[in-house]
Amino acid sequence: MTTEMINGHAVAFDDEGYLQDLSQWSPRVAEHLAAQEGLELTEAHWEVLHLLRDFYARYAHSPAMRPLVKAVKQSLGDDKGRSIYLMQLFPGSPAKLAARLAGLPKPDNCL
Amino acid sequence: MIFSIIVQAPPVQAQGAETALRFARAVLAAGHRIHRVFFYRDGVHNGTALTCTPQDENSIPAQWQALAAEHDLDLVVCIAAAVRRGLIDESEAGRYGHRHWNLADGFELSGLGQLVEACLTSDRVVTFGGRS
Amino acid sequence: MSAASILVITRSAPYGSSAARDALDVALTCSVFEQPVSLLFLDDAVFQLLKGQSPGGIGQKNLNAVQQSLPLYDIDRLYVGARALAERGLHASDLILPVQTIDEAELASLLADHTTVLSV
Amino acid sequence: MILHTLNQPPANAACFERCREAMSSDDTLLLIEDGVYWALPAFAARLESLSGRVKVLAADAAARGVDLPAAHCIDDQAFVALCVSHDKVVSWF
Repeated sequence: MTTEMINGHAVAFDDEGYLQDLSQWSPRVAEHLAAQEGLELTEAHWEVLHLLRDFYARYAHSPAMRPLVKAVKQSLGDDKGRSIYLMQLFPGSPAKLAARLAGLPKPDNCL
Repeated sequence: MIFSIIVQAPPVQAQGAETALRFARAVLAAGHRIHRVFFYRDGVHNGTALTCTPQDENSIPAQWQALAAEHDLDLVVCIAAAVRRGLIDESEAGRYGHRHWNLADGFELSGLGQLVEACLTSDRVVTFGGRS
Repeated sequence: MSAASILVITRSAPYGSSAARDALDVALTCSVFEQPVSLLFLDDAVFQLLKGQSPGGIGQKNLNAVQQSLPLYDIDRLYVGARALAERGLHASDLILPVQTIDEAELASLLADHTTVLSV
Repeated sequence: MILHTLNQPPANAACFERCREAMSSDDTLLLIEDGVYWALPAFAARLESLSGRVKVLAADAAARGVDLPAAHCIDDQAFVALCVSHDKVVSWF
């Protein structure tokens, strides 16, 4: 567990970098976490992060990769609804990294 | 033939854990292979290191350990079900900030994907349930 | 996609135990593996699909919310025991998702049609 | 061909009935744990349609003092053999 000062607030993360208290999320937190990953959040990142937060609000869990791709496809179109596109934005494991930046719990149904 | 066994029954409170153990022994005695034993729901308690068993009773977790050691069994405890019930290993203890952990040697925490993989890899999947 | 297919059987009402959520999690995980998976709701499990659940007051997650994501996981084969519904005074229109109702004769063939049957 | 196992006592009749309904004519039912009580003569009528296709796990019947004709009882090895001789196993609990 680590605590970091972000925008004057102490924010606690678990060992894998997910928020301890989901209500502490703010766009500044996302930017802070992204910077640690060497990422600069662009509009393209943000539309996925907002989509993820909507997904969580509606379906009460963080999606695995496949439903994430499908949800992106439905909302943002066929060009973006592809795993390669999400891999470019959120390298490594997009479902996990994007959920982390979006202030959601770690996706449960992982391999 | 390749078998996998799913244990959803907790030890002590339900008989299913003991039935599963006997079944596993019989499978091995018949010359078949056990690809994996997957512990789900309250069955995760089969993997605790902290049971205290009276001298004249058998410890279910210890029996799984012995069987696994003898036959090199893959004993996988569903991580999502386990951590919610307070069954954790050293690495989960670190992640959640606990000072103690209690997963018995020979067991491993992993995802439900291991259950699905077992279904795809095995000729027979046999489930031992508790109730509720 | 291989020809293997998994049928998850659930028979428990929601919230009184974790069975409903645990069965759902198995199905969601099957789809992560791109394995065709079907869900069969028997006995009190038909209550899992009842609309209008609001479990905030008992500190649980809304099962309806998770269920509504099933199409995104490509899980669309949902079977419900016709008699289980009838016995409980319910109709398919009371349920949160479109389902296929099956009678006793179809139950046996459903089990036969899947490679693996998992009870949760 | 499916092997069904059932571990619930007569108080949980719905479990038994669902299992019975799900059985095809070439399926086998294995009664285990508290399920062995279904083999008592009192429930014979409900097992009628399954005649010849019901087995009982011997250790569970013996443990409970349920005295049954030897022909119906099987040991753990025979349980495994039934798993092999059927295409899959469905558990009712």
